Amino acid sequence: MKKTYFQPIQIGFIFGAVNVFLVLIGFNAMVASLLAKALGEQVLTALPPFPYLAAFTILLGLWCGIAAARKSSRARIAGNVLAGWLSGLAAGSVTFVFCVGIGWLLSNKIDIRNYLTVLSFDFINGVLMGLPPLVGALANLGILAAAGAVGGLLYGFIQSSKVKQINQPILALTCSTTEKLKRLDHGRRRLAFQILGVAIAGAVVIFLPLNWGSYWNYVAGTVGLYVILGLGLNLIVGLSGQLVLGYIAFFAIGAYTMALLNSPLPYNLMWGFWPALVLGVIFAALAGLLLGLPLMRLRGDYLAIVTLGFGEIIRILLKSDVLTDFSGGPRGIQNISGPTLFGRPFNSDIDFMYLIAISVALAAFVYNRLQHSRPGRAWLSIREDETAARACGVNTTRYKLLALALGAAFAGLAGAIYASRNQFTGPEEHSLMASINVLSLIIVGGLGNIPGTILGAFALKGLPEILREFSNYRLLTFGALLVVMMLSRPEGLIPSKRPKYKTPQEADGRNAEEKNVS
Amino acid sequence: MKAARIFVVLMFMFMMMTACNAAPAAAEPNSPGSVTEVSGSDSATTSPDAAAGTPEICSTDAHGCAVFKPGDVVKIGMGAPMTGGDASYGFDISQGGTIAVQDSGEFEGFKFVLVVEDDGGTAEGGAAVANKFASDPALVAVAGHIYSGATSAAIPIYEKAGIVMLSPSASLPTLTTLGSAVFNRIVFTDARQGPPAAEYLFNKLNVRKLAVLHDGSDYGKGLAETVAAKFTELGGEVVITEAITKGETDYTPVLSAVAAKNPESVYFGGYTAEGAVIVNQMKQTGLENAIFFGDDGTYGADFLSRTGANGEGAFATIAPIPADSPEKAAFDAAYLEQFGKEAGTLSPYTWNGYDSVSALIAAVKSVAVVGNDGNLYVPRGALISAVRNLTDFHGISGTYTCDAVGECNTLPPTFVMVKDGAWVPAP
Amino acid sequence: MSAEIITAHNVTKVFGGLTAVDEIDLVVKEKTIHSIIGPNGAGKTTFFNCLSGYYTPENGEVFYCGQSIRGRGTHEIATLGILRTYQNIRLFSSLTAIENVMVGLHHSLHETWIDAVLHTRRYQKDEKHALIEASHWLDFVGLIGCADAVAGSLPYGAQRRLEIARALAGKPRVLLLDEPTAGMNPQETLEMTALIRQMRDDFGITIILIEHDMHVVMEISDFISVLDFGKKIAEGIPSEIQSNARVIEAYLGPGGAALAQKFKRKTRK
Amino acid sequence: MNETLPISIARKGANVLKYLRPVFGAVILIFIIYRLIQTLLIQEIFGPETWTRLVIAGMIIGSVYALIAIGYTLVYGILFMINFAHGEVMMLGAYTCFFVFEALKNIKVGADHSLAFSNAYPVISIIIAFILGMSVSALTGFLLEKVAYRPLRQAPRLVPLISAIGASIFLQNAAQLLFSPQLRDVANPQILARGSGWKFLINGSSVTIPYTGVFTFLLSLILLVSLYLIVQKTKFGRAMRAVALDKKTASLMGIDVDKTISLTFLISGALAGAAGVMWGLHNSMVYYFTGFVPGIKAFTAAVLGGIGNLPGAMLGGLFLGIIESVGPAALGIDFQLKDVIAFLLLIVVLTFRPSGLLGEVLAKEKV
Repeated sequence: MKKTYFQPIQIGFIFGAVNVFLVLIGFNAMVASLLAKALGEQVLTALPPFPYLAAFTILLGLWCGIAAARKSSRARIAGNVLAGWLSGLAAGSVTFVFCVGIGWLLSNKIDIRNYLTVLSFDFINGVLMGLPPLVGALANLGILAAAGAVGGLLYGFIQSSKVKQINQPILALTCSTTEKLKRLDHGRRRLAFQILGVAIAGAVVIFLPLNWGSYWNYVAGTVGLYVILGLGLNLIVGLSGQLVLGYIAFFAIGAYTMALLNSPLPYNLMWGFWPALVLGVIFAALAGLLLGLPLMRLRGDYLAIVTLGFGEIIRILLKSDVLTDFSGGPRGIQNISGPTLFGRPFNSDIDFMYLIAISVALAAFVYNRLQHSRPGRAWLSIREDETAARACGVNTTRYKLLALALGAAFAGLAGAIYASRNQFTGPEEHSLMASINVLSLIIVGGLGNIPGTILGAFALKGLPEILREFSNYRLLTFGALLVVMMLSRPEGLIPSKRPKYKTPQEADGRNAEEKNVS
Repeated sequence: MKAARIFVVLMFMFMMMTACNAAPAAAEPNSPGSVTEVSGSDSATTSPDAAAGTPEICSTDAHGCAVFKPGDVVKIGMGAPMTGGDASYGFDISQGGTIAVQDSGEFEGFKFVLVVEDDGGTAEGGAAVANKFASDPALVAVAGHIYSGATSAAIPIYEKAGIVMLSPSASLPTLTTLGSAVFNRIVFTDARQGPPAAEYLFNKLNVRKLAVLHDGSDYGKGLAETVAAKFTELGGEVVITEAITKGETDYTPVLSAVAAKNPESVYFGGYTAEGAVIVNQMKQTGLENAIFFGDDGTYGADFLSRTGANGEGAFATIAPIPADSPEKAAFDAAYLEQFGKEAGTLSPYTWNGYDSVSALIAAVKSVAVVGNDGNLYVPRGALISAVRNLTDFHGISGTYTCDAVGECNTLPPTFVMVKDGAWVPAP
Repeated sequence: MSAEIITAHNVTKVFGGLTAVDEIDLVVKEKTIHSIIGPNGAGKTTFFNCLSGYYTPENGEVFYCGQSIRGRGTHEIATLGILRTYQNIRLFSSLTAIENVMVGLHHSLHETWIDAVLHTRRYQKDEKHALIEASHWLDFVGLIGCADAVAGSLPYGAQRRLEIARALAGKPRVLLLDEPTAGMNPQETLEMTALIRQMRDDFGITIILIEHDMHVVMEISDFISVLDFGKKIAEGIPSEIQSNARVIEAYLGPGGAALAQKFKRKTRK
Repeated sequence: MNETLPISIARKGANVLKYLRPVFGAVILIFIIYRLIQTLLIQEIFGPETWTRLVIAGMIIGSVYALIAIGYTLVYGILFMINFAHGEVMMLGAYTCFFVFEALKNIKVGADHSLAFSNAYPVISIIIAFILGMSVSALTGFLLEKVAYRPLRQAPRLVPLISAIGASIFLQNAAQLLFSPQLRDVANPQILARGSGWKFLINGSSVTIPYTGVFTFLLSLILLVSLYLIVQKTKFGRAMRAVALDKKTASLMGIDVDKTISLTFLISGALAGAAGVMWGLHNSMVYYFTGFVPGIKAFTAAVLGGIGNLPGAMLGGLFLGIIESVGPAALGIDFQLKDVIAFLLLIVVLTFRPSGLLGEVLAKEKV
């Protein structure tokens, strides 16, 4: 009995705290102006009109109510409403105290923006919706409480059977289709999906670049490059289980190879794009070998930190005075010439989009084939249990090196394209944060599989671009999303599955697939 | 089952892409002679009937016109690092720009707005932002980018789109030597203040043994190099050249090494944060008697607050500022009022931000024409040349005259020093 | 009498102060089942590790077909045909059963990563061969039904058999089994003993066995060596070992003769 | 039977790798020694005063690293996870320090209400700063574990790492948006003003040992010792070690695993907080990125000393700090490359001692 009241209130307090935090970083103003834009109003000032600010509070209240109602799962709608209302009230009371505080600041004309940077007077005024402090605070309280109750009500409705009935037909439809697909036998089903997949991919790759403008071409291109990087790192981390943190160093090597061979400064070599591309890949692979040779004894986080060090070393050296004549130091290397194809320049955003699409396809192809082969199995065995792998006759050192070199080669490819697309590369492009991004994307996507890597690349490179509307809050939101993604899908968005083999015995009719339950 | 998952992922990609695609305009607005009309505030459609009231200039202009219906806003873009380690520069400069927009008011009833996008200061971000701006037909000019890396990657894209740039702070020398038509800058570059600083050190202060430090950024490094070169050319001796790691707060090791060479003066190319630390730590590392000589990056109010007594007798070179003009005072007041901080506490480029934006808006006003259909026409090609031909534009941090390659801050520097806890003109 | 395939010549392994394996001489004849028994901590597993190259003995040599394999990497020795299973099963637990066996086949395949990428004929050949071989071995240990089951999800007995299948896939001439029947119920134990015999009879594999279950040992061993505190205290055919006083003492402590009598009678039945 | 032998028993040249590592190490060591001789004996660029200054600076920065590294190693030892957000926790401590002194500066005391509290009672105000800073950071660490890590305890090892990275990004940006990206100057008490310390002369030029530096060093030493005692001697310490070795068994033995882990995060957070306040006092500059680089360095230090090993973390920290400050001078290399030297050294150390200087202690890592 006590709990039934206690829990919603607890949730309410959490939401209240969150609300205060969001207000303190001005998040509400941002959301409000987004709403205003969405409703077609021009917002030229930093602060949108009061109704929108109120709308933000209402949304938060709704969410709070729904959350509370879900937690204390009641059968009857009244119960849900009560829970929602309680939580809203709690959240409101926290906000109330806060509002009284800032209201006091406002009425005494105390400016603390030097410490809490958003609390300008008209912002406070906005939070209080233009009302005198106490009234404004009460208004906030009221709004939150009401919204909470409404949220509870909504949840109650969702729970009640009506909505389910609406869902029925859809469910039925999906089920039936999946059933149909299931009824197709393995090979045919696979084929059907592959055809569909290829068709869609073709549509995406061929038509979109032409007609969605340079910006989205650029973003998609970046995503593509990170897919290549992700696949490369997946060879190392996902398959052979070596945690490498300085991966971007190989990317840098590829980029700088391209830059040095194809820019007027410092050497004016101008070898052309394609040879530089090949060399970039080769150099990156060699770097992988050289790094690997002394370190193959290290495992887990020791390898991680050493490779991290390697990455930093490369970056600092490229930036340092020592190598300035060679690498341009902090200035990097500018106007790198783009590729040419059959004599005509091949460097518009669309051309690059195609180039990258092809490279991604190539990378995925190679990765996929390596995955299901003797080396692939050897890597997996190393990841699982190095000692046992060695006892099975796997030369672990050699295969770890192979993984590192191949992974590095992927990075080299991506780097070379990257440099010539931006026509610029500098040391700060290859900071630790970039390595971390690549690692995050393969884990967010799901370690060791191609679709996961693609999805992860979208999540990590596409999302921040889509979050541009959030202006200064995009990285904040991004960080939060990263945590949430991990909490909700620890195995990654698309967990890996083991391939199924068709043993000869199965061919003899003894169908193994049914018997085992994996 | 893998194939299925691939399929799902591709579907997801497709939907996501198309969804995003819907938001900004896809048109490449600026093919020569074309007329792109802005409907609403940020989506463009080329419509023939708009050609009715089109003034002559648009058909002749190299990049065509941006067209604004009454009630539309004219956008000035700014690509700046708003996240990551250097966000303070982005915040500061964009805030300066915001005030500039407010001050420069309307033009024939058309409002201006500053659109700030986060480029993180990197080439990747710079190119992304540049592409975003390039695909927005309502955007006529870019005050930026802030960091040279981002700028390098952005220039070719604006070049193609015919959008004029006026960077408040990108100081990399080679930016203007690559023959870009659209890129200009009002930042006070290495080439401008380096050699004079060296001469001042050698002749006025009679320094013969100079230690040169820089913060490893392209700005500081370039500056240090020019100074060192000039100083040796004058016959002085550069006893040691060291680079420090930006963003750290303990440089005693470097300074100890410098002290061992006992120089008469330490020249530092970099910003206030590191400069102040160096000045303070010079006092504990046996460099008590060496003169600290900084640049426009180390000049500023917070240099004084950070160094206190240690800062006495420090020098700096700065762009010739019209000695606290009323405009400047007004700006500082407005900045403090709006953002709750003294101007220049976040970065030394506040005033440059203001100037570049107001200069751009002035240029737009000078070339824009209102067609007899009441629409506003901004010929992009004309705008580009207008900015390049900027002459004697009186900003609050200098008087700007752009030369043939787009260097707009070409006056010799003035020298200042700290005396009794205040910056005063040096003798 | 068939040739010696493994000859250990006063092999010694020391951990810190403790001498785990102390100057052990051991001769294993080809195509025999040679059991190594002894109370816990007698150094049996350590000795195995010396044979399989996981440890390099401080002292002494191990000869394989008359040639020293001292200081060879584990994977080299494995490729030479000495394979092993572990006391605590070490499968690649998130791989499927058949994949485990395919890893076991590793060194009998020759495809390189280039073959894998280009799908050369060698790749096709090898993969086909691998699939057939692997499923054959799975069939042999009676696991073909769970070819695509994730190894970690298999029941205990099945995991043991899978581990053996993995080892067999490596074309062993010598197979080191470390307590293969540990923790099995009588039924499974019987199957396992049968399996071990079969391996020796059908494929002519020399089997070195560490085992605690005396029934199993006495039943299948051709030859038994007894270790205690790292030293070899007895050697011989089962009947000799049963009557050996030192062995009985080692196991039952001093004066366990009565028990020994029972022991004899039971085995005679 | 020998004719049936596989031919491959004749060794192929596969074991080049075996000799490669020593060779690699030897080359680097020889280079280092060569440079040392060059700079120390032949050229004699720097006098003793310079060396003293370098060592002092190194020990100070090193002890800050050590303070953070201890927190890292504590968490790692229990969860085998790299708490990437640890640097940010420290940053919050530094901010707290800033705010405390801002507040105390504005509290006027004394006869004519002109004297700032922080100058009137420096010791008290510093103690206040520490108490608040440590508690803020401890709380942050605690919440971090509760929200971002606890649900992932069963997940694969890399997942909590990514969650930690996300948290770190979030905290950085939150601090930036709350307190503005401005670089803040901590209003130190007068006695700790910049450049104040014990001065003494070494052949003719004065060398300063900053009070804050000594304070930092002692503090890290004290905290290390007390923590070591906690882990080794107390009941809680025993619980910690048990959890580190095997959570399931520990819980069977009636140890509340969740509570233990939460407590560990509290402690490591508090340590980070102390480091942050020290940072504020000693460098007297704070901004939202303050935590990032020290965090990475501290983690390096922890690994260098042997992950999970408290004295190792301390040693690693000092080692790293001193190498960073003395290394470039000793090898006659640009100071810009100090990190290169540090990381190269890390590589050399780990190639010869694959589990750090003092080796792992709490438990062996699971890969």
